[in-house]
Amino acid sequence: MSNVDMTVRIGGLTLKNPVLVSSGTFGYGREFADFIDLNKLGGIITKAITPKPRAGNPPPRIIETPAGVLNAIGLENCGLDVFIKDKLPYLKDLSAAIVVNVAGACESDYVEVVSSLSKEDGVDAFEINISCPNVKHGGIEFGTDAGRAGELVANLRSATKLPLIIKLSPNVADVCEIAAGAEAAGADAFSLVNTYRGMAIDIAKERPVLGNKIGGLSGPAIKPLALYQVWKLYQSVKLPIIGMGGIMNHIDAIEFIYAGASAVSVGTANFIDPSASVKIVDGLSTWLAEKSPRGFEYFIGRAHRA
Amino acid sequence: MSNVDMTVRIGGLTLKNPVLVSSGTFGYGREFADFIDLNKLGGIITKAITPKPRAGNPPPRIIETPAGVLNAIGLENCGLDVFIKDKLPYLKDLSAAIVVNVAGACESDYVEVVSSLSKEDGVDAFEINISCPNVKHGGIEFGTDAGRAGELVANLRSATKLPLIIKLSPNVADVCEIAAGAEAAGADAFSLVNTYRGMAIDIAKERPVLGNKIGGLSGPAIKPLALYQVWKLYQSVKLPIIGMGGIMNHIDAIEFIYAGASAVSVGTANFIDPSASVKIVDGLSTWLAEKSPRGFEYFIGRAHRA
Amino acid sequence: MNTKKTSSIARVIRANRFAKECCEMVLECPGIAASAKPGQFVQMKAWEGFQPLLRRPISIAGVVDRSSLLLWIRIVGPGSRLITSKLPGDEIELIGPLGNGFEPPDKNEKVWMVAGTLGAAPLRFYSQLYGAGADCRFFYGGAASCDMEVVEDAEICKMNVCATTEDGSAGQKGLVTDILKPALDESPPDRIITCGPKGMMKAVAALSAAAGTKCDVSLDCFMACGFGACMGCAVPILDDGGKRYLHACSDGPVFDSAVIDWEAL
Amino acid sequence: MNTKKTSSIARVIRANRFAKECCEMVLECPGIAASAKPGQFVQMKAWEGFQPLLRRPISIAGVVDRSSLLLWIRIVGPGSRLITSKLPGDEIELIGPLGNGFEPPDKNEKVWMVAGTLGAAPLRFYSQLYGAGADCRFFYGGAASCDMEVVEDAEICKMNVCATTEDGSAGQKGLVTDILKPALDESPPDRIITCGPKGMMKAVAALSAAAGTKCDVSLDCFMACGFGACMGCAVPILDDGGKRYLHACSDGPVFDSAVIDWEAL
Ligand SMILES: Cc1cc2nc3c(=O)[nH]c(=O)nc-3n(C[C@H](O)[C@H](O)[C@H](O)COP(=O)(O)OP(=O)(O)OC[C@H]3O[C@@H](n4cnc5c(N)ncnc54)[C@H](O)[C@@H]3O)c2cc1C
Ligand SMILES: Cc1cc2nc3c(=O)[nH]c(=O)nc-3n(C[C@H](O)[C@H](O)[C@H](O)COP(=O)(O)OP(=O)(O)OC[C@H]3O[C@@H](n4cnc5c(N)ncnc54)[C@H](O)[C@@H]3O)c2cc1C
Ligand SMILES: Cc1cc2nc3c(=O)[nH]c(=O)nc-3n(C[C@H](O)[C@H](O)[C@H](O)COP(=O)(O)O)c2cc1C
Ligand SMILES: Cc1cc2nc3c(=O)[nH]c(=O)nc-3n(C[C@H](O)[C@H](O)[C@H](O)COP(=O)(O)O)c2cc1C
Ligand code: FES
Ligand code: FES
Repeated sequence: MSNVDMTVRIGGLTLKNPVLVSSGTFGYGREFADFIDLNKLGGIITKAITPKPRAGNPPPRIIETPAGVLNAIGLENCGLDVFIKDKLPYLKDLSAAIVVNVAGACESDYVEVVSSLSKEDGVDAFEINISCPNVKHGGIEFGTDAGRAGELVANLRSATKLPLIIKLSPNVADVCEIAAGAEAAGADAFSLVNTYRGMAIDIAKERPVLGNKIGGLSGPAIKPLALYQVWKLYQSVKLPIIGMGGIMNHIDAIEFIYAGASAVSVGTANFIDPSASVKIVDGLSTWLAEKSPRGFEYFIGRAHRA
Repeated sequence: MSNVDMTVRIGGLTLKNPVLVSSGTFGYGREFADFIDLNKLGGIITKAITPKPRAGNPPPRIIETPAGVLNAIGLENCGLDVFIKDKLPYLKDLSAAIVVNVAGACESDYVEVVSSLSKEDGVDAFEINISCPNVKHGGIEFGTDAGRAGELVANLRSATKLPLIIKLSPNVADVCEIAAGAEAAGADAFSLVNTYRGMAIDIAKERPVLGNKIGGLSGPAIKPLALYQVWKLYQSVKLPIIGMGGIMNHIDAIEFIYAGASAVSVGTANFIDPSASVKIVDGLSTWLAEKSPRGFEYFIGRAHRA
Repeated sequence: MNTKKTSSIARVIRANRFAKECCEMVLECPGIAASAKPGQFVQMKAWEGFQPLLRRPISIAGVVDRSSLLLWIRIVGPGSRLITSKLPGDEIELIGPLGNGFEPPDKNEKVWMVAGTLGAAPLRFYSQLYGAGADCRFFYGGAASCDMEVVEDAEICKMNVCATTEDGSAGQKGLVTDILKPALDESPPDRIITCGPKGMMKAVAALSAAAGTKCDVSLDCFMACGFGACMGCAVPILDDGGKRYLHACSDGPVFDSAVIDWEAL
Repeated sequence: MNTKKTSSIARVIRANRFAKECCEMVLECPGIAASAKPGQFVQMKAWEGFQPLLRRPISIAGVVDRSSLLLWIRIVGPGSRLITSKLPGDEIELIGPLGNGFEPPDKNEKVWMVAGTLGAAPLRFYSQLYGAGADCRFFYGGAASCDMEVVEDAEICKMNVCATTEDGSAGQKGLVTDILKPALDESPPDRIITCGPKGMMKAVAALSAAAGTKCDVSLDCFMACGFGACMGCAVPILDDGGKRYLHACSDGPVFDSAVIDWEAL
């Protein structure tokens, strides 16, 4: 691996390289410590944290589809207190940026998590999940309404000085509208995409396969769709974008960067190869070394110039 | 193949079996005549017809993605006059229902095609394409605005007595809103999904792969998403639904029927196996024979009852 | 889970078909072989690309020559077909050892085993590692005589085997619980460990509960990551305080059958 | 296109590696073999499932024993790898014959051929079917000496072959157009038929146009259906009336080079 500078700034957040791992696909980080050196990552985005622990949805929660994974975890998480007590101490000692994904059923849930964690050492930024398709009140009502998204962001803005990354839902007619609301209200960056709503039916049982009936699709199947969303958002906002959706290798990551992402996040790929994220860091680093003397920034949104 | 009754009514349209072939994936029908007996199909949906011939988008127009196909044909078609003169005479002699897919840049385009073809022999229904993602004015502005969709349908309603099947775009926050507008305005049925907006980037050329930059995703990759759209629409409208999106075999077709489709349409699968549609007819027929004495109707939307 | 999990490339040493659509594989993988415990599993990938997308979990059925893993795999779909199509010399990607595994027997603890077809795999490993002998009863249920090759395995043969087949083509005709019940009625052991189809394990758990015998089950449920990162493999737990789930890959796959909410599973 | 297209299952008779990463295959397929014309192609699928999703177009390089197809396939990605991994006795799904094919030579028409590596395939078939002999000039461009196996083919050897390689490791060093140009300057034929990389064909078309020689090119472009149903394989055509496209699979793959809008291709 070559020693190029891949530092990138996402709002107020500085990443030593543009590769993060996606919320819900990387547990609380430590689960991957046996497999990879977590300090090689640009950042770790935690599983969604809610004020209280959540049990999540009934099984089955996850199934395979052609080149995709359909999940309906239902925001199962340990809750704010356990996160602070048991998970954060470990994460805080890592050199990877720690981004806490925040979800809630109502505005005060988000505010509670964000303000509590802003007082803790070790959190570098928040990813505000207004796009979970798998729970009734998982924030997606904020993610599909520009006005409510703006209000939520404004409230969170006054609750923290840390960077607010707004995670957008692709399950909308126009992601840019929602983004505009959030941008005006003081967001620092966007991440997208969250999963696409989907389902599967068990024809023997004559019912949906997932316990929750409906789930969210991720993985290579959605890569063309996710890339388009990043491309489109890049044309409409000034804020930096963290791109994700089906990134399996560094070539996919470069596609997202060319589409307009300042950083990428690796999700489903972590299940298939626990070291996928680190391989992508290495792949990008080699790629960038070959492109020298051009620096990383040069390539962000490059495909728009063609 | 067993001899079960698979007749199904879609609005005023009677199909001898619930299997159609999707617009844009089956040319003008005749292209498949060497491979299959077209009379075995429930219906044939033609390539989109516009008043004037359209050249379509610059190449490349079609690429593969994981378990999917990304296309940006750009509504290339022979235009109304050539269709009437060269294509319809052949189609008219088939026993499969002939559904003409209609597209346009403005309302009058749609009205022109629908009223002209209503005077011709051989057209059994129209599929109104308000969901083409691949041309600037391909009707998607109607497909993403409930008011405009309603107006368009009302106008077409007065232009024809033939069944109007409204083809919905999945590139919206809520397909049901658009459908409600069309239902109120006199639509007879819905078909969905059209393709999902997506793209791919050629990292060597540093530009989008498709000549049109953006395309629409079809194939197995989108099946979970399409199934969800049909499921959701079934809960909100009374009109019959033609389900499509990634149907490759009769099992997939049954999933759509359980989700709420009264008929299914086979698209991308035609490219991979020109006899896919007929195999699905046979597969459904065998399946239904095994379910006897229950008739086909019993299974439509079955998974909602679980 | 105290053993370090590793990601390895294992070389196929042996791959033989047995029973009906089953394959016995021996994979050279010293790291995992050295630390694996009975009941633990590996996540396998033996293909390029996305078809299928996820790795496949397979129980460790034993360790061969201290450095290799023995696996028993039934071909049920694309993943198991691709894995079992590998030939000696080919390589397979593995992560493991994963999961908690079965508790070793306490001194003098009397442990019985109940297996449904390839559910015998982790129990075989238990016998191999902890030296179950002729005083250990091994109840086995298969569908037909072709499933009997499992109980011809040398490690399993050492135990006191009672077998049934559903069609009666070998062993006693019926379900494994048909022979387990009278045995339990007569003199229950300290613990039962079981692995097999869900319905079977549920029935075994009920019989054990009725007999007052502790019963540990090894659950098979769909997994994405295999090591606690995705929360995909939820196992519903009986809890007064409402719904609660554990995770098959990290809290299990072995659970005390008494904590499982079998109705919701 | 007047030949009926069929969907067939072809049995592999032979599959031999040659040149660099190329495979010569003979597939038993009497229906297509009986009606195929040089320049026509088949759409092939030699895998289950969706990886890759679409069939792959391959030119017919000849007919063997009247009932089999000869194909020359370069391994460039997953589709060609899976097709060429088939062994004698295996089956491959085919549809064909597809496309228009090259016009047969008129009586006394002097036709030259210009090929880039496996672009030689349809030209070989042309020679086989229409009996091009030593008076037919065959210009060939390869990258390196390993590409020379193509011109060792018995059918191609019958012609008057001039070969180049880019690295000069065999034949003359340079591009095929370097030898075509002086030959055209000396005495142009009635027609050139060519198949190879786009850049090469574009250059050949330009040289032919300059020499006033008709030039038919066989275009390689990405295809979905292969028989005119998807409009995916658009070929931009020079037309005063604005943009216009033909379709490589049904109007082509053979086109008069003069009608093609090479800049937009
Ligand atoms: C802890 C554990 C240990 C296992 N040990 C063994 C073993 O020793 N021998 C053996 O033959 N099988 C074992 N299995 C089951 C094995 O994982 C599945 O049979 C295999 O994954 C099926 O994959 P497939 O692609 O061949 O079939 P598919 O067509 O994908 O599936 C066939 C069936 O297997 C189920 N399945 C598919 N993928 C998974 C998955 N990732 N996790 C769980 N179930 C899945 C499906 O729900 C379906 O019912 C074990 C499963 C678990 C969870
Ligand atoms: C009419 C025609 C005749 C051909 N004849 C031959 C032949 O005789 N021998 C031979 O080796 N090759 C031939 N090709 C090219 C061959 O189709 C591609 O090399 C093959 O499809 C690549 O598939 P892949 O999965 O191996 O590689 P991929 O990884 O899919 O692609 C590698 C390259 O091939 C191109 N390609 C992929 N799929 C297609 C497709 N469906 N159509 C066209 N290009 C594609 C891609 O754009 C890419 O540049 C022909 C193509 C056409 C259109
Ligand atoms: C099992 C699973 C759980 C997820 N949980 C969350 C979550 O808690 N919060 C969130 O914002 N996104 C969650 N996601 C979405 C991912 O973070 C990511 O946006 C999505 O999977 C697309 O990326 P991918 O295709 O690389 O996986 C989850 C995805 C998966 C597959
Ligand atoms: C190459 C191609 C061309 C298409 N052209 C049209 C069209 O002209 N009109 C239309 O309504 N839909 C068109 N579609 C969309 C299909 O009719 C169908 O809605 C979509 O492909 C999803 O189904 P599938 O996944 O089975 O292909 C086209 C799709 C493809 C792949
Ligand atoms: S499979 Fe991912 S948590 Fe168990
Ligand atoms: S490949 Fe479909 S029209 Fe040519």
